[in-house]
Amino acid sequence: MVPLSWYLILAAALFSIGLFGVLSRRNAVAILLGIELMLNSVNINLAAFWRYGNVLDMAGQVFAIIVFAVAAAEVAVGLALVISVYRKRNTVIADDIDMMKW
Amino acid sequence: MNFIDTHLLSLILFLPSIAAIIILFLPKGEDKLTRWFAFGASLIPFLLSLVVWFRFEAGQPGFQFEESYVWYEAIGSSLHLGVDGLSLTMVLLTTLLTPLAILASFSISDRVKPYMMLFLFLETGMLGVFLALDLLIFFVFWEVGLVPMYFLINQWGSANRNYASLKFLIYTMGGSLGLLLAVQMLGVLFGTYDLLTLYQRWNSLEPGSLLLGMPVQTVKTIAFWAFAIAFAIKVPVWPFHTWLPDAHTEAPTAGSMILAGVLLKLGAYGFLRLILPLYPFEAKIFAGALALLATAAIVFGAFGSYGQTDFKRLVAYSSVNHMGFVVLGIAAAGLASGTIDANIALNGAILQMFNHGLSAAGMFFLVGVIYERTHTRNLEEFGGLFPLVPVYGGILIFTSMASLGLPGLNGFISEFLVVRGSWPILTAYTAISMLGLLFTGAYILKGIKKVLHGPLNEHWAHGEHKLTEINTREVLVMAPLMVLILWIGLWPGWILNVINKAVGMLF
Amino acid sequence: MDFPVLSVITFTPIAAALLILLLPAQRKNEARAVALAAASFALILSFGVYFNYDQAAAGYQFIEKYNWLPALGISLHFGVDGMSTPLVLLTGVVMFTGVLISWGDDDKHVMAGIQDRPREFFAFLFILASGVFGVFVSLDLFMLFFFYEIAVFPMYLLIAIWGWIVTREYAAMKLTLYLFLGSVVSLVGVLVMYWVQYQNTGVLTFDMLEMEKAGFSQIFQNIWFLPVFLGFAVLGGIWPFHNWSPDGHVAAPTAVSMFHAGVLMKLGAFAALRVGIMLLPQGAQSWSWLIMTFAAIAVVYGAYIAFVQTDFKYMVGFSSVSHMGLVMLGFSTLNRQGLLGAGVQMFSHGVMTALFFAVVGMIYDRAHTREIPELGGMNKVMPFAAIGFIIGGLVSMGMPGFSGFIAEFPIFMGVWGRQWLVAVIAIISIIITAGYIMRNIGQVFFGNMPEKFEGHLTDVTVLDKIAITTLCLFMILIGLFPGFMVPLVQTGVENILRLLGGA
Amino acid sequence: MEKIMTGEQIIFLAVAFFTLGSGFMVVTTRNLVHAALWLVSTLFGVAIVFALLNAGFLAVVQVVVYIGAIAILFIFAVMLTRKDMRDQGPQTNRGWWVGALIAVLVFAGLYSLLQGWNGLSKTASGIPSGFDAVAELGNALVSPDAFVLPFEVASVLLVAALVGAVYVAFNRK
Amino acid sequence: MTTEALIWLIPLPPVLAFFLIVLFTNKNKALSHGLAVGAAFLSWLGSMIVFVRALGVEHLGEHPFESSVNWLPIGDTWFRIGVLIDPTGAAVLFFVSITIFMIFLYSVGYQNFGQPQGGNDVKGLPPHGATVEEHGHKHVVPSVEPMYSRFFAFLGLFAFGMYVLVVSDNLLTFFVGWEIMGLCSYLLIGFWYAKPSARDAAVKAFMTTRIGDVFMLLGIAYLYSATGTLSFREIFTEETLQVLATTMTPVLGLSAAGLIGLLLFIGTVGKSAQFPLHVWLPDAMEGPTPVSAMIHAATMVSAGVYAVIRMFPLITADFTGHGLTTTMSIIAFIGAFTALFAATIAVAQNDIKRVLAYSTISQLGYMIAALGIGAYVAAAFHLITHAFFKALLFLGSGSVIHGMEHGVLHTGNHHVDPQNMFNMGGLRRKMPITFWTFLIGGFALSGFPLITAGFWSKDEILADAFGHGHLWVFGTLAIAAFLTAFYTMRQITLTFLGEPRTKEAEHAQETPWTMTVPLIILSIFAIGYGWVGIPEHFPGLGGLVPNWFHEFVGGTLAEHPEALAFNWIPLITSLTVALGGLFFGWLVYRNVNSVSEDKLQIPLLKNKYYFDEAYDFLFVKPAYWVAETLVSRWMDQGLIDGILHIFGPVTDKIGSFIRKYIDLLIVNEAVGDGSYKVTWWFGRNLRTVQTGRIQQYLMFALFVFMLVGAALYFYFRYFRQLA
Repeated sequence: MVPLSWYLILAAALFSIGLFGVLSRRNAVAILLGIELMLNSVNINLAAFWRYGNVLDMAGQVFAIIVFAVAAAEVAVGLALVISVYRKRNTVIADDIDMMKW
Repeated sequence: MNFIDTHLLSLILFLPSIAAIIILFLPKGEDKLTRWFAFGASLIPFLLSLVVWFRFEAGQPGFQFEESYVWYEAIGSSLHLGVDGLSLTMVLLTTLLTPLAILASFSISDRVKPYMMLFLFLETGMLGVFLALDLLIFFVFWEVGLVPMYFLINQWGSANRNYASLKFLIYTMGGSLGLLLAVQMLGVLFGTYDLLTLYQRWNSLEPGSLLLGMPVQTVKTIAFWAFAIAFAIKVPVWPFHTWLPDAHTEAPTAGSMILAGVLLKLGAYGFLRLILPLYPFEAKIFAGALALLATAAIVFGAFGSYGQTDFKRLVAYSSVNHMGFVVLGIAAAGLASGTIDANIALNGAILQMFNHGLSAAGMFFLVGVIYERTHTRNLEEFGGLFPLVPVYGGILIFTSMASLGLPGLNGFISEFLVVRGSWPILTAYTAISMLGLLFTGAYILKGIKKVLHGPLNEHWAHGEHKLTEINTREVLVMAPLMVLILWIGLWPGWILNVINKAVGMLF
Repeated sequence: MDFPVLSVITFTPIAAALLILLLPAQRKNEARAVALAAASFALILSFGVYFNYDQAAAGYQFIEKYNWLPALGISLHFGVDGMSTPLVLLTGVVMFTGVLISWGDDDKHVMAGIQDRPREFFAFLFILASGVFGVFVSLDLFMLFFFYEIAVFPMYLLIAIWGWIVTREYAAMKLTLYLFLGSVVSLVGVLVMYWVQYQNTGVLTFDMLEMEKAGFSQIFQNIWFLPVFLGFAVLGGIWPFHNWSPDGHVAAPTAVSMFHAGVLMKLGAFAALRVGIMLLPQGAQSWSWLIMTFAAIAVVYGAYIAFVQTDFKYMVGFSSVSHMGLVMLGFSTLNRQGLLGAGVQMFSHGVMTALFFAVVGMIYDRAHTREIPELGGMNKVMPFAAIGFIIGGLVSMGMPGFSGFIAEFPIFMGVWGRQWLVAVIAIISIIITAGYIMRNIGQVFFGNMPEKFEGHLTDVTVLDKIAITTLCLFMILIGLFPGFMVPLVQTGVENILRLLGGA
Repeated sequence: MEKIMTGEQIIFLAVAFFTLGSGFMVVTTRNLVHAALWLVSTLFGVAIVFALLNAGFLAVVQVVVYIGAIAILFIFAVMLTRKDMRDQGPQTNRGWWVGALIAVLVFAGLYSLLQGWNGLSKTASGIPSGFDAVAELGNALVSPDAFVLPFEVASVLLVAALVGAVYVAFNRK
Repeated sequence: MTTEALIWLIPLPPVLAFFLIVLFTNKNKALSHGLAVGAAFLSWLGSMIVFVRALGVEHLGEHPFESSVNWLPIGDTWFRIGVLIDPTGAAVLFFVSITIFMIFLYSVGYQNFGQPQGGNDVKGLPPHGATVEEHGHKHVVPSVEPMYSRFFAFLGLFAFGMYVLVVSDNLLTFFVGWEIMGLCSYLLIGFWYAKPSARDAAVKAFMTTRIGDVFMLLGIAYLYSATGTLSFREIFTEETLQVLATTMTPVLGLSAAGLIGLLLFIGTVGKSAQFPLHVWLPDAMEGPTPVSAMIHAATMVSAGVYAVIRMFPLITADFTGHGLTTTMSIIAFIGAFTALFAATIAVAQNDIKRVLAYSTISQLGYMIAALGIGAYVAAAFHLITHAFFKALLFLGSGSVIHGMEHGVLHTGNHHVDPQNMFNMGGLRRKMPITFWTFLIGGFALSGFPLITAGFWSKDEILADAFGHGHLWVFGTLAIAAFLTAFYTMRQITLTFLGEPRTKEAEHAQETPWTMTVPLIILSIFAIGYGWVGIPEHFPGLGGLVPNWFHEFVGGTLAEHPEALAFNWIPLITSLTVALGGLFFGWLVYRNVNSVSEDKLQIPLLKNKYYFDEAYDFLFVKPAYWVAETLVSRWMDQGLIDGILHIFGPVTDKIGSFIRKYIDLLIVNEAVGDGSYKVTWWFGRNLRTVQTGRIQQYLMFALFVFMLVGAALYFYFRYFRQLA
């Protein structure tokens, strides 16, 4: 049998990879990709805990579902933002998008 | 009628103010109406005070016609009114002079309404001081009197009025700061401002005890000076007198009349009503200093007056000189209170207050009369006016002689009594003050000489400058004063009797 | 009475503010009308409160209590006592007159009153007013603080938007910083009190009456009195935290200056009294010397600075520093006369300084300068304003016969009871005040009018006259008949003395 | 007994490596289109993991929603913003090593936390017979005493996101 | 009517006249002088009645007419004023009333009543005469005084003052009358106020006498406080005087009585123009002549002496009979000195009235000296006789001047001074009545033996001085007497004898009856009044008529002064000095025709020993300096106001200091803007953190998060376990 820890480590690794992507990519779309990875790692955890915990309690799966929904929404909005930004400033390079600078 | 009987004093006190408020609602531009209304209104208090005068029993001790109303009970002060011989005399003087002053200012044509209102308020202010039997009320009216006077000088005065009025106000207020503090202290100590209570409780503090962390004597001494300086400035005693020539000179005629006639008396009255009863001991100790200042006032006042070339300033300084005698008498009384000499001195002082009220008011009015016609007060520009204005000249000489202290006129009686009273007590000072008396003659004669006598200054003889004779209204103003001057000079008994009894009972 | 008068008074302005905001922007006059109606209504109600207060019964009256956040023991607890009733009346009066003099006139060329967006102006002004009312009437510490902040924040906008163009940002920011700093400090204190109260009694409540009953330990009071008192007192313009107020006065538009000096500063003093002295009496006793020192300094210091000001409004501003110093002085004596005087002084100074600023504003609107040397001869064009200012001046120099004397005299008596030396020092201010007041009256109203003004100055409007008259009436009324207000204040004082343990 | 790997474990390891590998490519490859494709493969790996966990429904949803919708969405976005992808500048920003460091640290932290936890070695219990995970899931999602509220919230969120996305990306011309 | 009531009434008519004239009749000349003269007549009548009744009373000294009423309430008692007529009073009243009446009458003529109104006359100047048209040719006649009525009003007031003084029974009302006269002398001397000289003379007179009055007032105050009364009768009781005499004062070792006496005497010095306060009297000649007569003969100056006579018992309270007290010797010295000193000045004066003025001073010195040596009766006697003949002389000189003015008007040469004796001469023919009366007056003044009143009174003084052994007084007075006779004769010679020296003198003419009648009447008294006081033991004449005056007036005193034994020496002396003086005077001046020929025009004497200049330098100028410079400018405006004016700027300085260096600098910067600035500075410098790059934010957040997380982890991991 596969021990729980393997799943968790897998999730952690995937999370870190995603994080690296978020932190280091210049392209906004790429950053979003990294975020997707992280979300997925979370989902792995949820599923794993469902399976290894009380199976009758569906909380794990339910939350995974909800994460899907959130992810979908996030992507939709995120990409929409990217596109509109692209329209306005003609770039998707995160470093160039610094209107928040004071 | 019964109401009037029971509220005589408060009526006398407040009628002028009420009249003033009514004036506020008189139609605009009706100067004539305003003047006459003010005049009539100011006559009522005079009549009432005459009623008081005749109903007053001189022989009976204590205060009469007392009234007391709740005013500021939170700090133990009430509107407590009452008269004795001392205050009654002053009340009579005030209510007499105010109508005359108003009559005298009929020639004012600029902003008559506020002028008359201020005047009536002023009367209330002065009367309040004389009628108050409550220390706080005393102080209140003491200060209130300043305001109308300030504006009378500041608004209707002559060239240098801003300086003069500000000096007058600030100086007097500054002087009464100490008084204010002392009054507060008394209030804190005893929780009441009722004079009659204060008299005995303040004096019944045993000397050894501590007060505010200081020996009672120290406190009393300080308080004494606080009082004394406030009053000394008002009197004014040398060297606090310099506000007076300016204020008098710049004030409108009627203003000077009241200023000299009544306002100065407030200070002297303060000495008599508050200092002597409250600080008999300190009065005895510091009488010497007081007498010194008084003598200085007499002498320097006379010299100062002699040195003026401005007719009005000359008369103003004469006030310093004359009020000096009042203070001298008070000092003597303070030194040897209870003795017959002290009583005589006080009689003299109080009578002198009254007399100076008459003669000084008269003098200022006469100066005003000629100033209104010539628009100059410079003695050098007059000269030989007698043939142009014989009647005026006669009146001027008469009044001057009263102010000079000519026997047979009122001034002499009071000055003699003061001298007589203070001679055995303050011999040296009295002797020195004679120098002042001498120069009183000098400056009076100088005034007459420069104005009436000598070669006629043709400038006033004809043309548009032609000097016109004093008119009926002005004569009417002078008439009561002259009658009283002569009457008191010939038979002072009628008024001195009241004063004398009061003095006998008070001190 | 069943009618919840206090809450009605308190919320009338806010309601009016909302109503005004609902009006379309260009309907200026309607906005003004609504404002005036609301103000008059509040004034009438506050009169009702004033005259229906039962002095015999004393204590807190017209009490209303609604739960607000029971879990934390916060309730909408209203009630007035002898101290706050006059202040409620004061607020009503100032509000009324403030609306009158900022009425504005779109037709005339004279820039009187508020013409730029009066709608928003009145709205903010009324939010402020609600806050002020709230502070005066609430018996719940949290509510008091709540209204306190409500009263403070519109100030920023009112000054920054409608203020004097030159310094308004600076002044508004300064004011806000000061006041919020102060209120933060006192907020900490308040919360600590709340917590300690809970520790002691196990009851979670902000109700001040409860707190009074429970009381705090000596040491706690000694520690926390200063932060609480000073924190509030900043708004009372206590030295050395007074500097926001003259700048604020100067920058603020007339009506706001009136509110500011007339009412807002009382807010600070009142809160300091309510929370600082009444809840922490022992603390007050052990620190009164410090407060007295500050106050005494403020009195003389303010007077001196006012003496040298050439800007009319600055002069008035510093004069109110000096006069608020007297209020603090009265508090610091902690004895009957002193507190009594302070209570009356709060009202008296409120009316007086409101009048001052009103007149100064009228002059500025016409002459477009506040430099005293450049002014002169104003009594020729606006005699009514001149009379008003003169009466105000007499009040401020403590001339007997006016409310100022009635207020200052007992204060000094109180100081005598405590420390005579302070009285001697502080009394200097009176003469200095007389000096600058009289000097400036002489210059501004009776001096020679510069020819640049000749001809094109207009008299004050009828509304202005009404406002001036109203204010003057109060000062004279109290001056002549202290009975009009003193006994009322006295009931409040008795209560405080009881808390101070008959001190 | 000596440890020998079961087939299941082997499968897991394979899937895990596949997933991580393609994930790594996602964040490292230069060409964004490729990155999007690598993402698809990663997602697919995750779907297999779900399957291994007997979460069939999740696996299906993963494939349908993610690969079918999201990934495609990404590719569109890439296309739309393609223009400046032509330049072959560095695809990582100057601070990329910091990111890497942080990522490693995070992994280490998580790993150490896991080490400190005693529930790691527990194994999964068997699935009770007649247990229909999908039906249970359905009930759980819609039953008022379970997760109907979060479910609704999520749906609201979706709608909001939809509207928002349209609004933001809507081209006003 | 009882005598007392009558006495009360005596002073009233003149004062009533005064008021009536001032208030009503001053437009009508006839009515005015009618009132005045009538009033004078009434008072005279009353005085006569009183006098006669007084004669009828035995021992009037012990039981004088007196009555008094309450006046001032003092403490529990009243100060009473009233009237008192004792022998001295009666005698004085007698001559006062007569002279006053005469002078009133005389004034009518002197002020040219009935003459036309002068065309260019102005009020305040002597009339210049009027041009009238008489049968054809114009000529100038004297014109009536423009202020005719006023003159009589003043005279009336003056008379009132004098009567009050005479009849009053106490020092206070005495002083009242005294001062009223002072005022009137001021008004009358300055009657022609438009003349600067007259104006200044008036002020000078008033001020100089006031110096004395001030001291007198002190004396009164002292006396009052010492005895508690001012009534003569109460003061002059044995015990009171005893007390006063025994109580000592720090001043000069004088007794109270002495000091009071001295103070009162200074009053007299002023009033009676004794040295050193004599300077005002000659200048007082600026007034119309009747005024001079009034002031210098009849009343005011006599009042001074009368005061001393009244106070005689007090002054001599500690006088044991031999060895004068300090006070008395001072009085005696001043009197004697003045007598001589004034006489020396008189000889060098050319103004007819000034001569008389100085002779008055000198004669008053006589009386004062007499009183100083205790010759009470003699002094009173000389006072009265002198009053008569000096009034006579003044009126006579007035008549002369009037005549001369007539001449001046006739010639129209107004540069001729009608008062300068060197412009006269030979007037005896032009104006005989004036001449004879003046001669009588002059002889009386010189003490022409036996027939003139002056002889008897003067002789008595000399006799007293000699008899009581005050030889230096005696000597001085003798010399003075000689000089008196000398300058009197000089005056007569220059004025009446010889030939007219000017055309004006030729055209002088006799004056109207209103002026001559008084001269005649007075001259009768000037002769006759001497006979009532002839000493018993006088050889020949003694005892023909009883020495009534001595009996009567002496009765005033408590102990009756005994009559002196007769002695030849003083008699011889007085004879020689009188006759010798007259003779020399005639001898020297009988043919002196111009000032230049006069040997006695010594500047020192002409300029009255430069007293005016000296006083001006010593007192007047310093007074002005003190008043204008010291007090007004330096002390009041400089010092006191200076100090006051400091306050404003000081307040300003303090205020601006506080504002600048404390309020703005410390309070504002430190507490106010300071805090704001600090905040701002931090924000400014921290803002670089805000790159606006999401990823950096994120990194930062995570970094911190991990740190915190790690910290928490290890905390819970280890420390919790230890706990």
